[in-house]
Amino acid sequence: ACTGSPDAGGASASASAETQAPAADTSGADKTADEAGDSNYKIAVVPKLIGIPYFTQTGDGAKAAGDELGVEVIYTGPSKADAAEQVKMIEDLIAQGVDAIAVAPNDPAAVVPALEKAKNAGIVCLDWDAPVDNETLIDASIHQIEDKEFAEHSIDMLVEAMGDSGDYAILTGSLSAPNQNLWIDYAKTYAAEKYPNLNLVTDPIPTEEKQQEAYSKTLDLVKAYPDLKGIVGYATVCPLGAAQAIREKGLQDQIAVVGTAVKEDAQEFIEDGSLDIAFLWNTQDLGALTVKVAKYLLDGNELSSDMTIDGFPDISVDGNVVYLGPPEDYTKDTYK
Amino acid sequence: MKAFKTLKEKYANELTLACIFIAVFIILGILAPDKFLTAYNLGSMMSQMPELGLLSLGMMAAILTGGMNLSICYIASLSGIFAAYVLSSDFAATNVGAGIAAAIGVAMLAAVITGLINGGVIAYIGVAAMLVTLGTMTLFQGIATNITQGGAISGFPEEFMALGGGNVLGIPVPMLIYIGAIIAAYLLLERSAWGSRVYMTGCNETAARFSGVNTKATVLKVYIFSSVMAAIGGLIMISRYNSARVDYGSSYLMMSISAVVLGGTSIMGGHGSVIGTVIAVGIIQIVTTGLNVLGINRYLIDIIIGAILIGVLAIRFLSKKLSDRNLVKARTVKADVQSNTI
Amino acid sequence: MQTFLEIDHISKTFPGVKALSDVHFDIYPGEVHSLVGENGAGKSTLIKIMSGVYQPDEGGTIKINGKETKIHNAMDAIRQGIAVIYQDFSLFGNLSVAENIVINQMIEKNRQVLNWKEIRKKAAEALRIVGADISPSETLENLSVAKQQMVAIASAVAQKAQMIIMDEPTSALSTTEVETLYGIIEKLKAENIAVMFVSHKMDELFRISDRFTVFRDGQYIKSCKKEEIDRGGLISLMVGRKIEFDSLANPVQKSEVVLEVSHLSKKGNFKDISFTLHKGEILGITGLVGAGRSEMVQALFGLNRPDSGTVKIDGRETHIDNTWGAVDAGIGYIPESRQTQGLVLDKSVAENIALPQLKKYTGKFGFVNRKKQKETVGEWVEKLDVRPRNEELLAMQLSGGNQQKVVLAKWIATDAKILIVDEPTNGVDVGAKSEIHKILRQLADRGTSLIVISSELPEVLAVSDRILVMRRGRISGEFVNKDLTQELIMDKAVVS
Amino acid sequence: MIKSLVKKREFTIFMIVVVIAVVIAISNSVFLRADNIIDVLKSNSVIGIMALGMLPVLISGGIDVSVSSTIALCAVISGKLLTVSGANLFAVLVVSVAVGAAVGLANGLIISKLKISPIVATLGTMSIVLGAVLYWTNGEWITNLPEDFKNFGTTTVAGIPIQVIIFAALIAITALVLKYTLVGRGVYAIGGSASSAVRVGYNVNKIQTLIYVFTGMTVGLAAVVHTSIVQQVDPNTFTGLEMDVIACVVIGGASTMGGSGSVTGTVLGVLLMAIMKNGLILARIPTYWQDIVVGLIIVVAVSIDVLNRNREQEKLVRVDVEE
Ligand SMILES: Nc1ncnc2c1ncn2[C@@H]1O[C@H](COP(=O)(O)OP(=O)(O)OP(=O)(O)O)[C@@H](O)[C@H]1O
Ligand SMILES: Nc1ncnc2c1ncn2[C@@H]1O[C@H](COP(=O)(O)OP(=O)(O)OP(=O)(O)O)[C@@H](O)[C@H]1O
Ligand SMILES: [Mg+2]
Ligand SMILES: [Mg+2]
Repeated sequence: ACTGSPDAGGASASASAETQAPAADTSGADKTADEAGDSNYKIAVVPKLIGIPYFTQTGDGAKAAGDELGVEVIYTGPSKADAAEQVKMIEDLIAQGVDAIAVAPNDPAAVVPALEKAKNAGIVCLDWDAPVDNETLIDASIHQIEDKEFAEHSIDMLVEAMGDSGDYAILTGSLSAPNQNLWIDYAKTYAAEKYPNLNLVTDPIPTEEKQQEAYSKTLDLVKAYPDLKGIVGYATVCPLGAAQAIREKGLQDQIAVVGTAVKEDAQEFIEDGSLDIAFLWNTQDLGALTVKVAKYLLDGNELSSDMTIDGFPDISVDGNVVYLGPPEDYTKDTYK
Repeated sequence: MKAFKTLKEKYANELTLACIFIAVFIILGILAPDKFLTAYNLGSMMSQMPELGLLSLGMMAAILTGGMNLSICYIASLSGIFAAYVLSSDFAATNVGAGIAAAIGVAMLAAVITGLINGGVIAYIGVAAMLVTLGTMTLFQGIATNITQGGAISGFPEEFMALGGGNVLGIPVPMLIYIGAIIAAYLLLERSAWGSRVYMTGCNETAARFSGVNTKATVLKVYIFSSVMAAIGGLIMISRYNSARVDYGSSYLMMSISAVVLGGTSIMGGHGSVIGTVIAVGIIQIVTTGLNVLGINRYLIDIIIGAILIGVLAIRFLSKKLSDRNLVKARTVKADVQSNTI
Repeated sequence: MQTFLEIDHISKTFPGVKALSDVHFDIYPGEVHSLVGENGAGKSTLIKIMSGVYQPDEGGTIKINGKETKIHNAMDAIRQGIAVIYQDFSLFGNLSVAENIVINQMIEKNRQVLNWKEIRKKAAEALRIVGADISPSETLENLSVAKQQMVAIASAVAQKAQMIIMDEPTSALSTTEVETLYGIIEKLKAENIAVMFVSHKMDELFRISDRFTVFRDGQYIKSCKKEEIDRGGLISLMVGRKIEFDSLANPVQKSEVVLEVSHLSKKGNFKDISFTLHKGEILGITGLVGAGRSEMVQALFGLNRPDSGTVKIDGRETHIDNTWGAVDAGIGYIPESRQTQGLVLDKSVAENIALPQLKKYTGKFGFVNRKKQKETVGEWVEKLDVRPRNEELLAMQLSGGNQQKVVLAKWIATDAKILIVDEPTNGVDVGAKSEIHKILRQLADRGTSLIVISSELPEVLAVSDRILVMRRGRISGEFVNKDLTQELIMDKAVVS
Repeated sequence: MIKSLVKKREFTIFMIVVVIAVVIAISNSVFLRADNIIDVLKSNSVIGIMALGMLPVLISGGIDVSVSSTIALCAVISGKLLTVSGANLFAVLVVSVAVGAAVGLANGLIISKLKISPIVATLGTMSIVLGAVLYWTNGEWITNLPEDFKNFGTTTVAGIPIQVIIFAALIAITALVLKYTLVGRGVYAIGGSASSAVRVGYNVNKIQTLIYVFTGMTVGLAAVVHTSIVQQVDPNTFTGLEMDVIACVVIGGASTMGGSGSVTGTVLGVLLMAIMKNGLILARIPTYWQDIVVGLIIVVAVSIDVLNRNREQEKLVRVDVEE
């Protein structure tokens, strides 16, 4: 049993969706009941880690939404992308007595026991940026985008930049980053069947989430694989580091670089052609949507495919999953 | 009275730490009685502490010999991963008890092997511990990444969750395991013959060897001990996070070293106490949790921890200096009295 | 005539120990003034005060050339013209011999940029003066204890000081080096340099000193000219009682052979060593420093693996390739360097004594019986009269001689059946020395077989039943200790 | 001549570097191409510079784990200076080095005056400084550095990148200081025996403080060099860097117990790590095996080094035996 008393544990463990759901909205209900009048909830938004641009921006979005809705948003996370640290933060947040916790899990399974504690404490649980692998536990799951779709999009962009045949390599933040691994798997299979002439030269190259590493690894790559025609990077530092190496070697025309990057950071490289296409969902929106859905649930509402969140016209809902919408592509035109 | 006084001298450092611990605890209690002092929070702190605690005990043993174990975090995750493979196997699914037992066995086996690698190269080849474990840190990480392909292993039998999440008489199981480990560590390091060999070897390896101490075996065992502590920590982690991954607890390395030195263990080896380390871990735990609960910015917490580290050691140094001076003063006075009477 | 240095009412208190109380000392240029006293009398402490390593308690004055001064740190002392040869050398094992010799001059002259050619030249010169053949470029830690001592001497002499303090400079040396040292001291006197000399060896004290000052338990007892006093008088001043030196040799042939070494060789260490050791016998091994005695016995103790030859214990051939193996085989070794090999300096006397025989105090679950340990240790501290008699003190806080007693205690306590003792009274005071000799003899009478290495011929003659002489790694002579003279032995020891 | 070379402590590690280099070169000739070697040197100049700064610390028996935080601080400050105030390169360099020196001074004083063991002191400053940096910047990158600075970053002299030249210059300086100055020898003396160093008249506290100030200054320099390569400042990018740096120095033969260590060795250590990283991809070793390979090479390399040294010690003649 994962929780205080075995029976409670048993319940939460064997809980089916039905027994779970009422639990969820009653808890939501009491909240609204006893906090009637001042609906200022405490919503905790926990990123994988703090202090990197991507999660700083999602944080800005979340806080902005908080001000807009008049709820208190606590945006805090570990200073390293370490599941252990993250679980501790969640446990401490429960102690702090928040009304909702939205977590971007460093590991889909690791946070489950902690979230079960949260559930038992009557806290509304959401995940965002990456899914927690326990639907019964999660009241709402905010996906920036459908992973498979995103992975396939990245390959399409690569092909658009390098053509549909030739050698390409993959850069990733770290070999143990779950959602990047997920994308890479989808991408590899998709590329294999849709573009048979694409040739992945080696396993994904890890870059310790550091632009410096992406830069020097790319320098090595282009020498190790002289026929390399494309590089796709799946962490926001990768395309930038790669582009920088390409620019330095003056290979803009031989080698195409695409990948996920924050709009502002990508600008200079895209403008000088060393980075061909960057794509990412709107990071602020992701944070904002998370907070707004949390509030929506705290107010006692149920998720439904016809629900509306103001400011987010084109969200789609499927079960307890809320999709932010298609990613934005950044090309030369973007910065015109 | 006298006994108490000698006790006070002997454990001056531990007493200081204990006072700090209590002081911090009280302050936090006053600042956030409704959050910090809740049964829930105390419970969650008790289930959080063992991870760092066990790694710190393992680190301490290595540091006692004048060494260091930089690979300790990856020993924890590697043994956790091996255990996870057993736990997620069909075998464990069908017959749970045996599965869990096997998993623990496998983790311990991994611990012994990693310990033999570290200890063997350090003791029998004579390479500086820092260097060896620097290498094995990368090596073990590499192995863990390789066999998991960077992914997570999950799907353990419910019963295994008890290890990290269960309670006995309201005390979290991890805490109970931790207490057991503390007692074991105390008996082994501070009461057993091997323990005193460890301390003496840590102070002066040559003299120990010239005294017929099998310093090689002594050091080898230290690194096995270190690995075992790490592995227990690893088991608790995978149970708490009901999955295993290479980077679990990777942020504990510097923290465990800090805890050990904060606990009064000399980095040159040969001096330090289990209880000191334990209290130091406690201090770090309540400070981080307390400030988290108060909603203090994560970075400020890092700053505060750093400040505590330096502050405590500064106090330790200054107070020692002071007490020495007083001792000398007392002596001089006494001496004068005598010379007058003569 | 004007004293070079004059000290009055100086006291020094350490946490736990009052090392000096209200002592007086003065020395004239061109004088050799010996400071004598038992172990722990406070000699080294006074020296460290003169050289700025320790600060004395308040009150008390230090005058140099008549002017009152304070010596805040080593630099002050060096600037005031005081050079020191410390009891524990205070050299740098990781640096070259040359650098060890010249470094303090460089600092004194505050030469920020170094000229290595010059440094090597100076060092070679200094080594020549002290007549030591050591390569200036050798790394110090590769040198023998004895050679390190010569380096320390060379460094002090090279300093061109007005006063040189020598704290037991001969304890690691043997006859020939000692003679050269005496020569150096004569030269220094001629150059009107004051020499403060500390030693426990009576004959050398009376040979070179002009004046004595006696300390006892940190108190100033008396100063007097050499002419005014004889050995007995000096000793009783130091110890406060009489001490008799009768030979303890007992050269009757013993039957039972416990140790038989045949044709033991190791390249660059020793060659073709063969000898036997009988039950209850004391076998003395002497020779010039560098003869390889320690290397040889260290081979018996598993510290130094021989290339060829056999070792039989109780008739059974035994291979000993590590120290714990040696201990199991019933062999104990008391090394010559107590600072690094003999003791764990920053652990308590008790822990040090207990270390080699922890097994004895260990129950079947591997836990140490503290009470039993404390008792036994207490006994030995008592028996060997370690002062101060407090087994909780750190070994570091003991005086040189008392440290040596602790090393002895820890090995005697193991009741090994073969005990190898390398320079056992190195730096031990007269009183203690005769006690140690008695203890060694008692051990032999109780059936322990001892090998005693000593560079001090009087000592070898005093304790040994048989005497081996080593020269350049080989055994060059063997004597039964009956009507032997130092000359007979030296003749075999020196390289012809 | 050759003999004395072989005797040198660094010889083993040198041979290991050579062997690995040969292996890589065989598996991929690109390795020996000038542009590759230059790339390797350039991208490792930062670690190299910091390793040279770490060397005296280790020789003196200390350690400084705060360098990774200090370089973050220096990089952020130089970045802000460059973008916000558009200060010129030289001013930025001076400020960055000064900031590094300040942190070093703090370390030095804590260690020498409060007698807090180096690893503790620097662990403390490590988390304080990094905490402060991230609290201040919130991890925000500093991009869009001024053009002239970017140009500086890509400057080459006779085809050699400016960063490599700075590294080389520092090698020379460090070597000279350690061998030919009183302070330099003091560093070794303190490492050999601090108490003896006091007795021969060294001002040990002062030298210790200087050592950490020097380290801080090299870190300040490294910060600017790093920024000039990456052309952007990411405060988070330096975490764990201290280990890489220390690894290079100790693999280069510096003892963590103090007393030994040399510039030659350190440079070899840097090269070993550098060509391994570079070679892994050139030799097309699958990524999931790279850490394993690196780990094994480190352990094996240092073991061989030690075994050789032990053999030397055994062979050492202690007594001139009469044959
Ligand atoms: N660092 C220290 N801390 C505490 N006590 C000390 C320290 N150094 C010396 N003592 C004590 O001071 C006293 C004098 O020591 P000192 O070394 O001066 O004796 P000594 O005359 O040199 O003896 P020996 O002839 O054996 O060298 C001894 O009782 C010793 O225990
Ligand atoms: N390279 C070395 N490393 C460690 N110890 C050494 C080394 N060289 C010599 N020694 C030690 O120094 C001493 C050297 O012995 P030495 O050359 O003085 O001959 P000896 O006959 O043992 O001299 P002594 O009269 O000092 O016993 C021995 O104790 C030896 O163990
Ligand atoms: Mg003395
Ligand atoms: Mg010897």
